[in-house]
Amino acid sequence: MSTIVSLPDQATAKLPAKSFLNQEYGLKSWLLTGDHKRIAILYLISISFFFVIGGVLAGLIRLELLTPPSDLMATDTYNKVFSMHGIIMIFLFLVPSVPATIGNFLIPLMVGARDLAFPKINLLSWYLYVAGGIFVLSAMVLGGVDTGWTFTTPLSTHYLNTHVVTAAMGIFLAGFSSIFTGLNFIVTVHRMRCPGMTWFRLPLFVWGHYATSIIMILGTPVLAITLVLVALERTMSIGVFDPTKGGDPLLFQHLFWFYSHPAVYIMILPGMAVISEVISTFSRKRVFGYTAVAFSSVAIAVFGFLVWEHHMFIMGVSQYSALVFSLMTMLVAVPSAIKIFNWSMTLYKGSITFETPMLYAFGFLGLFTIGGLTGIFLATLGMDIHLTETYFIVAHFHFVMVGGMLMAYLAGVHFWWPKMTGRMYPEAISKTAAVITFIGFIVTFFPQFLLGYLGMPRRYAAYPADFQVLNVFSTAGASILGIGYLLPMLYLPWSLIYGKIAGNNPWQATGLEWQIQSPPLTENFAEIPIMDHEAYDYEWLANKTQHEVQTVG
Amino acid sequence: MSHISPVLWEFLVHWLKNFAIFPPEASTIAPYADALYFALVGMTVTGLLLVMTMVLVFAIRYRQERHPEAVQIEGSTLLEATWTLIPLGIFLVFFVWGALLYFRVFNAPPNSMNIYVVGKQWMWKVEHQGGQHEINALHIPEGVPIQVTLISQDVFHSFSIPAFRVKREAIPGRYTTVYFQATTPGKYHLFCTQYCGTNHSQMIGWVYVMTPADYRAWAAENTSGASLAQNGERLFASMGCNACHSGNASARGPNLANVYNTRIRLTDGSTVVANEAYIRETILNPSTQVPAGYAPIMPTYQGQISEDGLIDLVEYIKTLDSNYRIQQTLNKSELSSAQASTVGVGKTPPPQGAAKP
Amino acid sequence: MTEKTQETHQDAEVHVVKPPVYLAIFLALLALTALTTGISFIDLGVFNAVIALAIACFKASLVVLFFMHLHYSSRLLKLTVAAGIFTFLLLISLTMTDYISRAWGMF
Amino acid sequence: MDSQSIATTPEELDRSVLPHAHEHPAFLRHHFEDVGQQREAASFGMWVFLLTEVMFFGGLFCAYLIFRNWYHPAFVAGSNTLDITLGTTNTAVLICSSFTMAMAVYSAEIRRRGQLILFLVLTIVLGSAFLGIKAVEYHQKYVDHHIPGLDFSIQEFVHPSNPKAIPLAPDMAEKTQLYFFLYFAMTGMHALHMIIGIALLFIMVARASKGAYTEGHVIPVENFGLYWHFVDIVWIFLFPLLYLISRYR
Ligand code: HEA
Ligand code: HEA
Ligand code: HEC
Ligand code: CUA
Ligand SMILES: [Cu+2]
Repeated sequence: MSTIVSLPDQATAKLPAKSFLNQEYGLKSWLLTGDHKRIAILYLISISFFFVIGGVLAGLIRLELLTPPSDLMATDTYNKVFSMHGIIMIFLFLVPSVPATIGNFLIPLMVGARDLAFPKINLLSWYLYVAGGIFVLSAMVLGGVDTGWTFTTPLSTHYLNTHVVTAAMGIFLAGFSSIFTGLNFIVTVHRMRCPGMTWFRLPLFVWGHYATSIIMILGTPVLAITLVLVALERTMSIGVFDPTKGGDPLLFQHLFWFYSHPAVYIMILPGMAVISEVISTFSRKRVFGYTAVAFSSVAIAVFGFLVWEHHMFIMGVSQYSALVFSLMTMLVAVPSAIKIFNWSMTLYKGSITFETPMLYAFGFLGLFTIGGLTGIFLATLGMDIHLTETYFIVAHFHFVMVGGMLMAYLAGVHFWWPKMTGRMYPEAISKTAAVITFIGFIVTFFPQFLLGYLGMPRRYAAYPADFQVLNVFSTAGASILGIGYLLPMLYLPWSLIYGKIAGNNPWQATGLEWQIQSPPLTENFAEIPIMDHEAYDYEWLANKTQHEVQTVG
Repeated sequence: MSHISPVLWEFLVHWLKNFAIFPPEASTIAPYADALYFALVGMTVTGLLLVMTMVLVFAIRYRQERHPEAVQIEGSTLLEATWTLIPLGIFLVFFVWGALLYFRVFNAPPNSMNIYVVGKQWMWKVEHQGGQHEINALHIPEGVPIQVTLISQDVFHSFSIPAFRVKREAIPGRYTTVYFQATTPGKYHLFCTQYCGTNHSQMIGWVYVMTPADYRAWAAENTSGASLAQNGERLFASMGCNACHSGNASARGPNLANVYNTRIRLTDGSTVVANEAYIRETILNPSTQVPAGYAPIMPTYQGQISEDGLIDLVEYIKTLDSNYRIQQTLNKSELSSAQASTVGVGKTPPPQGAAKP
Repeated sequence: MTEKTQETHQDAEVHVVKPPVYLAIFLALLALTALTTGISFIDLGVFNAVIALAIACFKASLVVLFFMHLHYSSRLLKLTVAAGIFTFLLLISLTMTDYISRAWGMF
Repeated sequence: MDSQSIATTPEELDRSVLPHAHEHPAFLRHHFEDVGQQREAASFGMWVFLLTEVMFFGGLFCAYLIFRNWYHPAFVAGSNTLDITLGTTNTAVLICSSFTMAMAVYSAEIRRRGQLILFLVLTIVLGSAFLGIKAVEYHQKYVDHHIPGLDFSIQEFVHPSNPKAIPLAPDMAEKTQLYFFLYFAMTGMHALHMIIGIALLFIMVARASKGAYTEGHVIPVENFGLYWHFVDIVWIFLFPLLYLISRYR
């Protein structure tokens, strides 16, 4: 039987009369909402705000690095700029990016529930995020922090007089926001699935978020207590992390990275979750090796807890322990490889089209592969000695975080934009933006690998002149990249008013969320659906649409 | 070409002169590191090409115009196993390879010459055995295995010489070591790569690799007149250490002669090798490791001796290799400076396992 | 008197633990507290720590199993608790791989 | 209904009945299908939250373990300054409060309002007693200058007033600061949880007196019980670690 899906012509689509967007009006109806879809939108707006701030800071970093001396700003200003860039981008942008916006919006829809398990906690989580953001912003406005995003002790505890505690408080709050998001997801996935929705009928998007949530609830509290200790140590001049008082600075590193390594998987798993959906949809094909992809998410989450020490290889940890952690790091890289290969195989014998989300997804595949494989460089003990703390690392993590997760985030935003707003984004310009982003990205961050191998240290406001040429490339690339990111920020709001009406299922995708109206009703489903087929079942969809066409026609 | 504006031309020339894409290879470690690097680059390129070919070929062959109806495929256990095991195998090869290199860099051969480096916000203080002190510069002879023993006076710093492909963190409160052997005379970058506060980017300097002859000349010219051990000897007297560690049978503290690098039995029954770390630690926190048979009466010197002073003391105690009375050694402390300056090269006893587990 | 909600959802059966069970556990906890305090006055070398922690674990298990009803709860909840303990042990043990194999005694 | 008839358009929607067809208790939130689902979700959610609490305290336990091994004599000496009578009493008090809390849950389950309120109030009393005793202990530490960062004094450890105690070398005695810092961090964090718990208990008593939990909606009481018992468990570990281990050695 054919799996070609044909839906009624999009041109005839109408915006639904009633949806979660027009259910209620007024600021209050948004700020006190329990609706996961509205909270997702609140998150979307707030993280975009922080992304712009982080992006402007990135622009300042690149401008400063255009020339070797620290001429644009003083060194301590530069230090504050990259610290705030890191803190904002990681804790206020990338960690909540996909889960708190797209995930929040979609997980109930995908498991067939009316809302997340705890709507009020979901709202609380947004408020915590905002409070955290306000703390970080006030730290910035009051004069900034210059610890780097890693808060290395004893520098952060005894040698700086900037607003470390304020920023730490902000991260503490944002951390609890992410704990609550994770908690909500886990409970929802376990307890709110609709009848017939077995674990292996869940879309891979849900699996990815499930794995993410595990890390969120188990890792984040350790960061929280660590930051509390840092704050106490600063205010009371205690010495848990200070060797002159008998403490151990490496203990901080252990506790910090116990969270922050798994956190990098918080920052990639949701992106991978998006990619599964996008690739399947635009090749009209079930994801190759569904179970392998699903389990590799969980494997990444679990193994992710076993490798944190690879950030400390030259910091004086025991060499035997370094061996153990290097080995574990090699193991944790394998599930990512499995995913990449499965996605590539999904294309095989598909029926592929190249809409914007798919372009971003292709970008993800290439850039994440580079970023991930350069992670192997760093996991290789002897190589890490030379590469650590250089621009090689900066390039590595921008490849996985910006080239990987940010691309996936943009793919996701474009992919579900019609579902969230009921309108299409403009296709041609968005494709251009995707291509610009890709080119800009390569020009910005590829030279940094070379810089890193040359030995240029990270977090340098001034650098020897030998490194200039590559830095100029990088800055030039960042300008292109900035345009690439600016475009969606312009045309997406534009499309809210002028975009084409999307209709229920513009991509002819199989997910439950596409079978309901867009934008959805406040209660999501008129009646709780019953799941009677696997995820990505295009036969089912073709069947259903035929049936629909008949009844309509 | 002639139409290019002169300003732009200047600019381009300046650029191209400053264009480097590969660091010089100037130590015995560098070729090993580069070999590993190129192998890894090879892996990345292969992996990337593999993925890109799959994606591009499929994207072109199975685009909707050519292939309007997708063929649904469940998956394949065989393929899953392939792309689990092959990357795993490759990664494991790199794990072993990298581990070998790591142990090579961090464990110096026994005949290395030891140089102390103290990091502080924001400079590197280098102390050679012969009493040469340098700031933000390191002069070393080529072809001699060198072990740098690092410590920080305040926050984490990181001692990085890209041309040698080595780097090691200087940690407050603890010695770490790194080993290299320079191969080509020249001038190389020395960086602090661990973020350490405001002037982190100014904590840079140069490594000068010299021929052994040049190095000897430099060392003779630049010595401060007293070797580290001699400074330590003075400090030993002025801090009152010899009041208890006089070497007499009646002394309240243990005799320190020949203590270095021996196994010490502690009161709690465990044993410990008296390496640099141990000596430093007993001076600062004497009661954490009390040798069997002694009461923990030694006062702590935490906060009274700088890291440089500690290094001097450690060096002094290391050289106490016979059982003579300490008072006597104090009398003959006026060694000639020329003698002192040669102490360094290849003659010091191997500093065993300052960072060994 | 057992309140039984008549819903259809899977394993939603609510087990009401009876006061005698609570009382027994309560008394056991008090007794164990007395025991552990008593033992701490006897010098047993390393076993002081071992015994104290063993008793603490036992007490904690009693609380979790009966006061917190885990004994009567679904597999999922048991698994959740196991996951928590597991990750906690990971944090401790993997950090210890560093501390134990660093230079003798002192870091 | 099969999945092909998921309402896709507003027209279809109008045909389907939006309000739930059958009667539900008032406390059932709209997005749950039935009471059972809500109950399971709530208790599972609570357990997951407790997981994060485990990891939260986990960081402190990890630090404690490491420094205890490094500075064993200091930790022994520090531990010996704690009042074991108060500590044991407090443990007993907390266990009692756990028991009354368990009974409160039971009372809610069998729908006895008066009994529920009684047990909740008892829990408040016992919890406050715990905090009171803790305050006495903290005050003692203040008097002894054993609060790190607050003109801490090592006098007691270098020249112990108790002739049986072994004096520490000054450098080791300094390390008792670490012990006391961890002592205050851990018990303080624990006390903070107790304070939050007691505040919640007051709210629950107020609502219980209006009959909130005895109409079948026992989830809040049950979940609070889980929280309270968890706090008890933390103390069950803190007590031996801080007070008991190698007490007299
Ligand atoms: C989204 C975030 C993210 C992700 C997903 C990763 C993924 C990985 N990272 Fe990265 N990492 C960071 C973010 C991330 N990292 C950050 C922010 C830092 C710096 C922190 C700081 O200091 O500020 C960092 C630092 C960092 C270090 C520390 C370097 C140092 O400080 O010295 C190490 C070391 O091991 C490392 C390793 C890895 C590895 C092995 C992976 C693996 O998970 C990657 C797995 C993926 C693949 C391997 C690609 C897919 C594979 C294939 C397609 C197979 C190819 C085919 C063949 C081999 C035939 N990373
Ligand atoms: C999600 C995470 C994330 C993201 C998206 C980015 C995005 C970018 N980052 Fe960042 N970066 C980090 C996370 C991230 N970074 C972290 C964690 C660090 C380490 C910090 C530390 O060391 O502590 C770091 C450090 C870091 C450095 C190293 C600083 C140093 O070590 O000295 C550099 C240098 O080039 C850099 C550059 C960039 C650039 C060019 C982008 C670009 O992709 C950004 C492009 C986006 C925009 C430009 C915004 C969109 C455009 C507009 C809103 C228009 C207006 C723009 C302008 C006026 C310029 N980043
Ligand atoms: C009050 C007497 C006294 C003074 C002063 C003193 N020590 Fe000691 N030292 C001791 C005693 C007693 C021990 C053994 C017990 C211990 O480690 O506390 C010891 C142990 C040592 C050890 C370890 C020796 C071994 O065999 O393990 C070293 C090294 C040492 N001292 C160096 C020094 C130095 C350097 C100074 C001066 C800066 C110094 N001491 C000052 C009494 C003293
Ligand atoms: Cu010292 Cu950076
Ligand atoms: Cu990592």
